[in-house]
Amino acid sequence: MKKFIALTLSLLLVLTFCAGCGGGGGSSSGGDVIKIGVFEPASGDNGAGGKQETLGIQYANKMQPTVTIGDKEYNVELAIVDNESDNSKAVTAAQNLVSQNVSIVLGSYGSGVSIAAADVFADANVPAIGVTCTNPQVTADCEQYFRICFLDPFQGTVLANYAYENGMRKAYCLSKLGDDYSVGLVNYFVEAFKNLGGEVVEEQFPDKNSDFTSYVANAKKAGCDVFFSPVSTEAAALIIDQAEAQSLGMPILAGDTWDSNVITSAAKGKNVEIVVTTFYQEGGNPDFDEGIKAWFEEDADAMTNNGGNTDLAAVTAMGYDAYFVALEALKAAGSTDPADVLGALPSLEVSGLVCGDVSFNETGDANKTEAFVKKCNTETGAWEFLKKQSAE
Amino acid sequence: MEVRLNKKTKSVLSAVCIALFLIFVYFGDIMISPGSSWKMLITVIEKGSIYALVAASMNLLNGFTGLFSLGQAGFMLIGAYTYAIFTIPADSHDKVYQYFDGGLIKWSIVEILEGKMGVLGHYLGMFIPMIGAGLLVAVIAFLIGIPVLRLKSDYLAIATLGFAEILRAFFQWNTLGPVTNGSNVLRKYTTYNNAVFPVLVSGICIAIIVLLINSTYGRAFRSIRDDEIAAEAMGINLFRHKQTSFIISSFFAGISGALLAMFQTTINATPFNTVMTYEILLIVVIGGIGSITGSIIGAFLFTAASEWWLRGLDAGRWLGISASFMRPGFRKVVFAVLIMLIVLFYSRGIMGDREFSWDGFLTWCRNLPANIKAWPEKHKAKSAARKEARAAKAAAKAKAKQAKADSEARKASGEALFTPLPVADHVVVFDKEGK
Amino acid sequence: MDERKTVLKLSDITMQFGGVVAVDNLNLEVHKNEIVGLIGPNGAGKTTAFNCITGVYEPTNGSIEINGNVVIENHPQGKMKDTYKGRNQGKYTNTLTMLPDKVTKLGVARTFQNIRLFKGMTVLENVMVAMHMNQSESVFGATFRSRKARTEEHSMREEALKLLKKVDLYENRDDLSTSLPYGKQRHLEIARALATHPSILLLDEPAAGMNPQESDDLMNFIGRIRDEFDLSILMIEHHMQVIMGICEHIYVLNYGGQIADGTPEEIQSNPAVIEAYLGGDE
Amino acid sequence: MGLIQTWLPYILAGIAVGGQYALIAIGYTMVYGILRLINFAHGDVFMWSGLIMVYLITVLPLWLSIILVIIFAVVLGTTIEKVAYRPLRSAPRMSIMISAIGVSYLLQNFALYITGGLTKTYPAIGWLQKTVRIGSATTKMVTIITPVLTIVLVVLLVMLIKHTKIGMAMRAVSRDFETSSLMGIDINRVITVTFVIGCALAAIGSILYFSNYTGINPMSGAMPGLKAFVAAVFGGIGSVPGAVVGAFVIGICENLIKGAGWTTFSDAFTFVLLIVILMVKPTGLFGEKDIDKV
Repeated sequence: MKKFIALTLSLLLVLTFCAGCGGGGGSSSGGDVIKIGVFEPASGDNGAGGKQETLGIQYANKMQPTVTIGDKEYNVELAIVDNESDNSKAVTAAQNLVSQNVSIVLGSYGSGVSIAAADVFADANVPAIGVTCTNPQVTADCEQYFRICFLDPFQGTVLANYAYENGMRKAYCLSKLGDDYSVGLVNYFVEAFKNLGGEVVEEQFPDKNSDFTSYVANAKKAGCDVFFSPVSTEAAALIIDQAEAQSLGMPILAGDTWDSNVITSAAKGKNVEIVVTTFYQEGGNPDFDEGIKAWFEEDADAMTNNGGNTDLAAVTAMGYDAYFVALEALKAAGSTDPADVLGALPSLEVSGLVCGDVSFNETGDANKTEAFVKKCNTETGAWEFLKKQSAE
Repeated sequence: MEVRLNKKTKSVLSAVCIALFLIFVYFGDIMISPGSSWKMLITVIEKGSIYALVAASMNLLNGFTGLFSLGQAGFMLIGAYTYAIFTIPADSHDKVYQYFDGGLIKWSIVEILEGKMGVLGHYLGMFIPMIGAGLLVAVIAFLIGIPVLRLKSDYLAIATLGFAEILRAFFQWNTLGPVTNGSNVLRKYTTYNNAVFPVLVSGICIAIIVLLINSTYGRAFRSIRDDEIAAEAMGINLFRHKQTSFIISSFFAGISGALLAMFQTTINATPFNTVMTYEILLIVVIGGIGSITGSIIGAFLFTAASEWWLRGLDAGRWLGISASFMRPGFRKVVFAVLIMLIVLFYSRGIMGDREFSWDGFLTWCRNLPANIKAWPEKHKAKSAARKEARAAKAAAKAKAKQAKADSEARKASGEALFTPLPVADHVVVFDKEGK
Repeated sequence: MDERKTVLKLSDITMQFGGVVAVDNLNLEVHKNEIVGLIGPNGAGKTTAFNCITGVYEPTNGSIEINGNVVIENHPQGKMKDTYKGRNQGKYTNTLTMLPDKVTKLGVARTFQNIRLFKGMTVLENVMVAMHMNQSESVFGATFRSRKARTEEHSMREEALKLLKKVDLYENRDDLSTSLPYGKQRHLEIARALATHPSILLLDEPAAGMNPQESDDLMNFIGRIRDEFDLSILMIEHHMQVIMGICEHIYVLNYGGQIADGTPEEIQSNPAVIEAYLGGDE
Repeated sequence: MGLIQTWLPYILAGIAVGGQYALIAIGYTMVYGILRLINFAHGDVFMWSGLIMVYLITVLPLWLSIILVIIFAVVLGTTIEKVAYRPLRSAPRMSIMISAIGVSYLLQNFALYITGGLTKTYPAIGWLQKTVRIGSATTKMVTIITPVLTIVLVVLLVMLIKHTKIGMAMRAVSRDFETSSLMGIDINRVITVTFVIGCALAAIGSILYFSNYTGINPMSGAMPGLKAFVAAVFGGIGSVPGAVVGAFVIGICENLIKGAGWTTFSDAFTFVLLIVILMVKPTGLFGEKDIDKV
């Protein structure tokens, strides 16, 4: 009897879902609504960063909820899926977006999931704009993938240059096993740093590791001048903590992921020196800064997703920009059809963004020549702008 | 009322159903536009069929041989990598192995055979590394099995889990980078171009598993599951049979790994962790331990629910209900609660240890209206029985309380505390293993 | 004494768990076509002796011969050397062990004290499992239903059905083994053991839980299968009526040690046995 | 001398993390000893204790938070036992293990929902996180406190098991579940007490562990949990001192391996150790041999 109830129930469930999904998808694609897919992690290793990036997109959507394509005004609806920072979930998540008939996709934070999803977008011929995925492989073989940020070879070189110029000669490089972002960036850094004449020690830590004592000790033992670890913010907080506990005694250098309030709050009041390269410098666009902070203040969910305070992360600003790039692309295409949007992207030039103008080269990457170098002020727990650094 | 069809009718029915399904998947994949939400159905069928295969292979071990092994994700990992490594086209090597100078293996089986035999070579080039993946996994399972299969149930579980973790670290090891690409994703390898491919391959593999289970070896496996000691006393070599089951199960796990690699189009070792094994195990449990039909149903339900139907729970709008507590992560909570409910209240899963049969299905269908009609009566009877049981329990409780109060009172009044234990002339000692 | 061939011989079998001697220097012989009883109070070590014979336990000391060949032999080793409490230490020097499935292949089949049928399988399947070891097809052949696999499967089924007819279980062939009434489960266990083509059958309390009528039937049944299958039988039993009724020779154990052996008449009048069962006067 | 100086930081880290594993491992070993169940959810109880601390400390004083965290862990652990394990007591071994995996899945996903997948920073507990110098190494105060506290707690626990009535009951139940129930021991009470002790120690372990490694996310319990279980197997499951020794061995070895540059395999090593011990001495260092009844 029990079994019978269970079976009927599940049958009912199946039917409702099928009907619900089928009907729902069909109706919302018509009318005056246009869908922009947001392909970001809300959980997993990159959950924190993904959420901050999504916040930027949501804020932009709040500021500019409509777009005029041709002569018609459309309401922009965000279709957000969680790719769980997991390559195997990324494919179905991306498929889910595509099946919701989105015109363009934004994301993802973390390069691995973007690479994994690239084929889905390519198959469906839906354009995607990478916001902060810096691995060159994202756009390299995928005509549908564009991006508005700089690339790892560039960032790695910038970081190496910065380190070398500041008299650091031996670098300890720590990446995470199985994480293509950190492994890739370390690779480019090592290449550039060695070319400059530096020396490196490379190590990797396994998934779910939270004990960084030995890595910090290894760096000290090797007598390095700089601790380079462009890993996820989860690990970053733990590394900072151990660096303080063991008096690391050398600056920690990292890439764009570390430009986050997770780092500043972890470093606040600690005796550590942290330098990062990033896309955006707070204060570069005061209107945007104030606006989004005000939004954080009034929207409790947004505040929580930002990590509980109003400090602004570069990825949020990038998310904001990405949304406007998408709108411009839609306008240029004059249609909501993904294929038309894709056609309009390569020649697109967008100015007036908070992180600088965007135009794409032949692989679909943004033409960026400079990165911002920031240092964490451990007394105030805020980022301080150091300089703009180029790859040359 | 029971329905009994003759063998021929059943075969025809099955063949027609299978053919219809394959045709539906084939044309579905071609004709449904990517923007339609029905496309998701095809995706679910693809992924579901791959998970069905790995769940069936796990069921062969856990449900039919009684070996609680948690190494499935590790075996899939090897399968996925083996397939991917040998099918990356030659001119993509530099891009894929960008940090390892184009890698060690600079050719692709698919390309070589395609050059020689055309389209046939293309598919042959896909099948050979896929079977190779299965065989390699089988060899590794053979080696792992030598020490591990001598362990008892939960030690076996934790040891296989451990091996899967070791394998993962091994595949990400930078020194092996020229082959495995270290921590970086493998991509650009040859994949199938229609969803019917994984469905067909999984279907054939599952059919083989079913044939095995119904053979004399399958009977031997089940006897080991039911009672190891009795099976041994019947002349069944425990270790050899466990090993056989372990190797065959791993072979199919390897094949499903290769299929998963094709489905995902990129492969990285990180997701092949314990969580993945647990998910496969939960599929087996939902479907019913000891039922291949159940594993298949479980795989499709699990994939559909987690990747499609419940997604709305994360987005804040689901079945027309919207609420602020439906934020990212809620889907997984609901899902986990559902699974716990199944584990606790329907511990036999959807199918228990029964398999699908046309007779059973048609009988069930025919009796359905009658059962539905009889349901209120039955329900009433059941709830009455439950009420009675509850009342009896309450009465017993009250009685016990009274007895306790009495004894307290007697104790207080200084009566002797000694009450002789009832003398049992036959003490039944249960088996600790719970066999 | 008995001129018939010895099919099973236990010499000085001692089984010690930690400091407890469960079986102490057991010497026992079973001749061809003989029915031998092994009796003794609870905890006397009878089932342990069975487990030593069938290879479930490795005896601490002593040797076991099946059909004239020594197949199991052991002597105290390692830590046991110093803690060994039994006799005849040093008499045996070899170490021969055998797994239960090998013992069964040599023609020694057994039943269990607490019935151990394969719960998830039908009556017929239970019997067919026991024939698995005699089939020769590989796992591939069996899976893909080679001609050999099909003929073997067919003959296995035929033989199993024939066997079930002989033990009156033919009607129940498609029932789940655990759904059978208790007495029939005992019969099925014996049928399953017979399916391995044994020459020696070890029965562990076959009449446990049976009423006098049922045990009478069982007695006849055991006698019948002995003749029909040309068996030698060693049985543990508490029902004196059964033991005295069919056994030709009886061994009595108490606290692991062997206190008497002989014909039923001898045993019935043996004072040591009476004392063991009824307790002596202090 | 130079050698010790180089390796001191690793050994210190190893001892600290070993002590923390030990506190978790006791829960595993005791539950396994009695129920023959790998309580997969134990690592998640540990993670949840950490998480609750993060939330409690924002509103309550430190001492009260610590007490409440321990109470919370105990309540959570015993509830899991009551809801997910007790109804399945007579079910096959595999079902109850699957139930444990299911609970673990639920706890992790619930934590994911509550935290939104973000790593929470563990509150600084005053002097526990103070930096101290030992010889050539600098480390946190908690590194030194952990082994001392662990040893004290374990000694207390062993005394409890050896000398009290409930301890005697626990030993009896772990030796023979059914017989002791026939002897009139209230099995359910013994099991509850076991879970209470195990979870309380896990909660204390979580305070020490997360003071040292200050980030908590839903998966934080998984790895320490598995390692603690391996430690319990290593020491001989069912044996409390064995689990403690095993935990220290694993903690120290793990850090030495990282120090030697084999960082890729620091986790894999734990499992290699597990498999080696199961091959060579399946009962672990201090375990007793189990004899099958036929």
